[in-house]
Amino acid sequence: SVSGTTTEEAVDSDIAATVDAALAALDGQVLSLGPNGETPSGFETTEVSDEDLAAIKAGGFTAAIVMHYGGNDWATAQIEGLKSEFARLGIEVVAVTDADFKPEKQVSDIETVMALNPDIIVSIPTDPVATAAAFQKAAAAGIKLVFMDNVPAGMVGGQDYVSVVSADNKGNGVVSAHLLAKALNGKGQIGLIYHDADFFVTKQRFDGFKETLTQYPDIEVVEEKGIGGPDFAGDAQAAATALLTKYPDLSGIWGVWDVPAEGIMAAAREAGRLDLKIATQDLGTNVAIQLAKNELIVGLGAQRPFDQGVAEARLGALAMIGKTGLPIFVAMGALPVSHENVLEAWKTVYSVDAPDAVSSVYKK
Amino acid sequence: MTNSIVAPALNLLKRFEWQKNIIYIGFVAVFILFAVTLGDSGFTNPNNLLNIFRQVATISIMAVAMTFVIAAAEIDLSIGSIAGLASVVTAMTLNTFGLIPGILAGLLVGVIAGAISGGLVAWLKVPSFLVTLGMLGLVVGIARWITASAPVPIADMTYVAIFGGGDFGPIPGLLVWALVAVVLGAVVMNKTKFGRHVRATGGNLVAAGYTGVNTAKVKFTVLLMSGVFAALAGMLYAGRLQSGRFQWGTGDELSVIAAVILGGTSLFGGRGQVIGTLFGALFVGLINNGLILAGLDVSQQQVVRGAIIILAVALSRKK
Amino acid sequence: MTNSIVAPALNLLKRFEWQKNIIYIGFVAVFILFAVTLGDSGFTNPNNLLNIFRQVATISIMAVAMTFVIAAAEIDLSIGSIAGLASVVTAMTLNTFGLIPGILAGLLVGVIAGAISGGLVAWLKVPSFLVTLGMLGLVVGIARWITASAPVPIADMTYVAIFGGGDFGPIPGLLVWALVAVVLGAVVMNKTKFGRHVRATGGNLVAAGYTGVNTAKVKFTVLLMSGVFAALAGMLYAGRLQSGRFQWGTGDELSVIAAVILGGTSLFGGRGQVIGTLFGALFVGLINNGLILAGLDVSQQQVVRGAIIILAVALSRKK
Amino acid sequence: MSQATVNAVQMQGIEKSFGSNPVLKKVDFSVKVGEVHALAGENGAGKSTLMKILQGVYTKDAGTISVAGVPVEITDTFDARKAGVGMVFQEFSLIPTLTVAQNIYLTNEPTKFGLISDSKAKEMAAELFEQMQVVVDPSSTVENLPTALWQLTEIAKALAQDAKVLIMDEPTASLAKHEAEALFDLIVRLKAKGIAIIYISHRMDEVYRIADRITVLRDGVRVLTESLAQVTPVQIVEAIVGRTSAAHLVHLDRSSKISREIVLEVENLSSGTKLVDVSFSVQKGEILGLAGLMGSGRTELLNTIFGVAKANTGTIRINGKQVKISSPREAIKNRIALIPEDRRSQGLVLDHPVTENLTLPVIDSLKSRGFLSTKKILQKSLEIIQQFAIKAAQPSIRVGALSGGNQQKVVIGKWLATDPSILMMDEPTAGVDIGTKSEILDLVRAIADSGKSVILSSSELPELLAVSDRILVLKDGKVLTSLQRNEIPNEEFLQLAIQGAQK
Ligand SMILES: Nc1ncnc2c1ncn2[C@@H]1O[C@H](COP(=O)(O)OP(=O)(O)OP(=O)(O)O)[C@@H](O)[C@H]1O
Ligand SMILES: Nc1ncnc2c1ncn2[C@@H]1O[C@H](COP(=O)(O)OP(=O)(O)OP(=O)(O)O)[C@@H](O)[C@H]1O
Ligand SMILES: [Mg+2]
Ligand SMILES: [Mg+2]
Repeated sequence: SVSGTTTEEAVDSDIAATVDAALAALDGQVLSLGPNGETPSGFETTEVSDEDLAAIKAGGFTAAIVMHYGGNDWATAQIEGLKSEFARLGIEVVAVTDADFKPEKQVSDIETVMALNPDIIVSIPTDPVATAAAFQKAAAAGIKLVFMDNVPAGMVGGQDYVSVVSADNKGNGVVSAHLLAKALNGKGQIGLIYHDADFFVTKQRFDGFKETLTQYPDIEVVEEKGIGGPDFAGDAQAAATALLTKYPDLSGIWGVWDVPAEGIMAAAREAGRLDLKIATQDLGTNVAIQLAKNELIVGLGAQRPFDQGVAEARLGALAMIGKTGLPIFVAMGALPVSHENVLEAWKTVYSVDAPDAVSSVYKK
Repeated sequence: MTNSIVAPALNLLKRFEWQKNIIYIGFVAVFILFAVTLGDSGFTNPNNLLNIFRQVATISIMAVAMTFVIAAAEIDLSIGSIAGLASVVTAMTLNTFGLIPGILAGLLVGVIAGAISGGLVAWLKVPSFLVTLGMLGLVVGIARWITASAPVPIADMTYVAIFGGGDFGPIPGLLVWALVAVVLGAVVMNKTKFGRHVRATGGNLVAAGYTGVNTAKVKFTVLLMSGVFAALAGMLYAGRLQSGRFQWGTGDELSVIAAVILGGTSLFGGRGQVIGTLFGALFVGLINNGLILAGLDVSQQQVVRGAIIILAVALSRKK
Repeated sequence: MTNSIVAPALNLLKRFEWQKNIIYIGFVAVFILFAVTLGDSGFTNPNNLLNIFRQVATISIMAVAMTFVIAAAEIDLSIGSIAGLASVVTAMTLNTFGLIPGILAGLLVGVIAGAISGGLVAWLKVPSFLVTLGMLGLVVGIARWITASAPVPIADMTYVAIFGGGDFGPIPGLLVWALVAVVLGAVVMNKTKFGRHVRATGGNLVAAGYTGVNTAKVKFTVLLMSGVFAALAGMLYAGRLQSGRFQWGTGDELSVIAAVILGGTSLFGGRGQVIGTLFGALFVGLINNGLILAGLDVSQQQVVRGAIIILAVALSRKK
Repeated sequence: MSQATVNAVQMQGIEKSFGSNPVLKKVDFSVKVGEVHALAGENGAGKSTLMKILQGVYTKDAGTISVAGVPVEITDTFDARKAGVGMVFQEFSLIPTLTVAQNIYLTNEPTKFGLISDSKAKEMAAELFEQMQVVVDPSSTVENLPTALWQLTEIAKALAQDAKVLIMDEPTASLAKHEAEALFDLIVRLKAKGIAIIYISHRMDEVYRIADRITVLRDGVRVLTESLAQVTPVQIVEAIVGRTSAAHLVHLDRSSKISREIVLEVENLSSGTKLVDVSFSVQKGEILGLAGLMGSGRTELLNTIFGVAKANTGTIRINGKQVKISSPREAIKNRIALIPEDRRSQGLVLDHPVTENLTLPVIDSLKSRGFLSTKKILQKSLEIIQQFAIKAAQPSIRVGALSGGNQQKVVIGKWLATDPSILMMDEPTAGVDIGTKSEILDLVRAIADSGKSVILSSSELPELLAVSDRILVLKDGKVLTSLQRNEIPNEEFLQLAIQGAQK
């Protein structure tokens, strides 16, 4: 099998400098606009003052969390952020649901949790059109709605719902493109593995990535392969294997989030291509380990799901005590993560130290 | 005087077949359990109870047809995909040609897919498992292809009102659709020649053939019926979700088959209990609803739901 | 002289049962088709052929055990979940207690889940469809619960090398595992008393009982076996993906059952063709691989795959 | 043409092969209106196949059929029904999951307001059974009924069709005398109504009792058609087996072969309400016959000893040692074998090859180097096939494709191969042809002669009287009496004993 890792190779200083400059310019920036073109506000705009905190605690409010899917690090961190902040605010979380990506299930879930009469529902719509009627009903019942990433079609911020708190998905795509370009030294053949579904979040990443790639004319995209799931790791593995078979000179693959990236990693290992450079989005445990080892994964754009959850909880609570003028679109800038900063990045993303599995394998 | 009432009642109780009717007992038991423990959480709220019906309506409709398919000792794995394709075809046709063409186009999806599977199973005598598995992929692939995986919004509010989005008076439209399907299914299964022949075909194919039952036609018809009911379910999804999308219905086949089997229909054919099927679907819907109201985590919900199903099934066979 | 060779060969050809062996013919036909049309895309590249094996290895392993389950006229829907739980339990135990405890813990998952399902099916005589459906939810729920839905990385490279991540000489480890499972399965099915008893149990439960076959034990054993093989598959997923995760194996039950039925085993029991099962899995793997290499969209892949399966099945019954 | 000379059915030059196996060779066959025409022949001679062609189950390869003088093309059972042909099938055309009444009126369901009415079907079925003078509950589910009741239901189903031509394929194979008599009365009445009846049977006495003419098939060729008034039983048997043979069921005294040693001792055995306090014993070398009416508990007794049915109380001793048998496995370990009553549901895996069915109980002994040996399995199968003259195209053919009698032989062969020391047989010769029947009975004697014990339950009294050394009469699950063979002067005596008229 082929050996060799990314570190030893000389990085063309020009490209590296370009990338670093681009990333520096991105810092603190949010590239995505709100669902209705709103300009984003930052995390700091969601602070809760002491007197507000007292008022919230006095209210004895309840909240329900209606997820589109609950089975990944991102969702877990969101729920963690929500639960910990709600607890701090003295708000009881009465239900958590998982629609398993099925809008009809999510509609049922909304109907079901409404029987609990929660004051706040925090949710991410599985499908903006399909779930709109159900969310409208909840809004009409006087429930304060706070959304993650995406809002139901036809609903107006500040009116039908309190606010939407989003990651900068487009920015994440942009970041991963820059980091891959840096690792590839600005040239080479790459393949893309995207989510073949009309899904807002993953589409934005794909767009961001591809737009940014035009800045690196020597990088050639040889083929784009869609994956449909539900076995995203397996599908990505099959797709990556096909890419590596068809294009023996392939130097990099972009995967749309960390689970597909794990499939790509497995394919690379099986093909004996430990020199393959993989870029992705989302700081999952397994990709973090590879970053720490400086192997296969060269960089990714991370969201901050924990903070997102905190912000959502705060916005919901503030709306309950009648605060007005709350930001209707809050976004957290994309966080570029590479080998160098993976441990700090973990802390930023999850508000805890990186687990042993990651920190213990960190290759200085 | 009293005796004349008590004796038949006791008799009825004695003749009640516990094992076959476990689903009703299970349903009542779980209902009481939830009513007692979750009373505060709004479980017994009439609106919540209607929700349960609403949530299982589409599954129930597909499960009625599946009861016939399984009673005939066949299976249909393609229903979820047919629902998805029917939803997008209805939505697309509706937007271009109007209400009636939209409805017809949706149903036609079910007719075509069901007829192809049914024809292959009935006359080429190939296993329905494989044919409908192939159909599952084929149909969902088409649905993705023609929509580029995107949703097709439905603006026609008449359609939405009729197909699952509206209420008929105080009763949710979905509930009406489901009850019509169940009543129709129960009558056809128990009170018509066709229903009888379906069970005969599944009970013993050779003997049914010897007796002059057109077993090929029976198999064709049940699969056709399953396709049409699946298309209807897809159209109800489209109405409820105000859009057509290839995913509507994905994975429903397992829930549908589970409802049928829980309801007392044997996977080996020859038996078919349509009312049982409805309760099978309601049973699962009830558990889902109650566990969410109980505030359990998603993983805990899965564990408890699995355990309840296993327990119910195990108890059904205890002496 | 020549006649003595030609005649038996012709005889063999005549006696070849086309219908039962369609899977081999289908496999060869599709293989040739792809080899001709996709030669440039590296389809016939030895490495790619190994890839196909690698991709279907875990499915094949589960399918070997499923062949026994289905031959005994039962079904196991919980295999995907068991694989997921085994992957996380192995990973967690491995990280804390080391290699051997990790391996044992993973297998234990399969033993426990399989024994519970098997026990209920064998001695309480409840339908395996429902028991294993409940088990499906229960097991995956536990896997999510203990991991908080997060992946559990595996750092132990010995484990990874043995379980699917490494090669044995030029041969991928996964391939070795799969072949061992298939050969073992084929021998047990055709050359041992147990295999014979499994098929008798599925062929006619009552008659098998009258003949002294311990049908309850047979049913228990096949479900136990299915649990253990599923756990092994989960451990191979864990090795291959260097982590345990509740999702590994999700939805595999359908692919596994499809491989078994494509391979010529009847869903109604009594028959069991282990080698056919392998080719059933390879057939689907081959199609997937070819269609991806051909550069088709997901939707197009689904359509073509569905059509090929329907076509193959339909042709299998043509006179 | 007068009524009496019109052929209700005329089949000419009928040919049929299954694969490369020719089963019917240019067979001519006709039945007159109001005639009972017996069809006889060895197992596998082609009787059922010929009749299934008439019933539209199989399509003929060549030949013509006319019904009531009109040529008809019968391609499915529907055509046959339209032509007025109905059939009592040998392997039963019943749906186990439906009730008796639902089965009887399947495809012919009585309706009320356009919907089928099960209560009406139930009433009609009850009437039908009354005519047949038998007691069957029309609302019980068929799968829960004993074989004899399946057969009665099957007959009722054919009668319900109001057919002009009624085919009965061994309708009495598992019926006892009483039910058979009722059927014969019915046949006489049907005949008087001008219905033509084709009656397949291996029982010579029945044939003489009710039939006007007989046709014999041998190996798919018609070898005899004659009025019964003009043919002797010896001639018929000769036509059937193709040689002169004295296939008489005569009793041979075996008292010298019976040792005093008691092999099986059953004491106070009860099982549910079907078996009450049964005690008896069997000696080494003895053949014990079990007699009784339908439902008297013979099957229940054998099943309880074999561990299929659960015993509530009682003890079983084998060679003086008390044993606990709660499953067939334990029975087999104690070297007991049971040839069960219903070959199709209890005896065979119909979809499996003959070889696999024959060797299932002895599979352990057919290994080489730890694995099953295909060669040994085939050898053993061929041995049994030869011993019982089982007619199978190849040993690998699925057992479901064999003729009814040959299926029964497979069940007998498979159990005798286990070399049991206590052999229990429940209606073992149901559907077996005359030649084979006497061979089987000879074999039973030989088995007993070699120091084994045999318990044989049969509704065919001549057969029972021919082999038994002693007969245990059961009624309502209790032992009514135990008679030494030499205490029974004739069949009538035994018949009365069974009905409980004699103490
Ligand atoms: N479906 C079938 N496929 C192949 N062979 C068959 C089939 N049905 C009957 N046979 C063969 O045809 C021959 C005649 O069978 P048939 O059932 O007509 O005999 P039969 O005279 O009724 O015998 P029995 O007295 O045992 O009932 C047998 O050798 C049998 O194996
Ligand atoms: N006419 C009937 N209607 C309903 N059930 C009956 C009838 N006759 C018998 N049975 C049931 O079938 C059982 C038959 O018992 P069993 O088979 O042990 O009797 P048997 O003497 O062997 O008679 P058979 O000739 O039916 O084999 C009875 O216990 C009874 O429950
Ligand atoms: Mg016959
Ligand atoms: Mg009996």
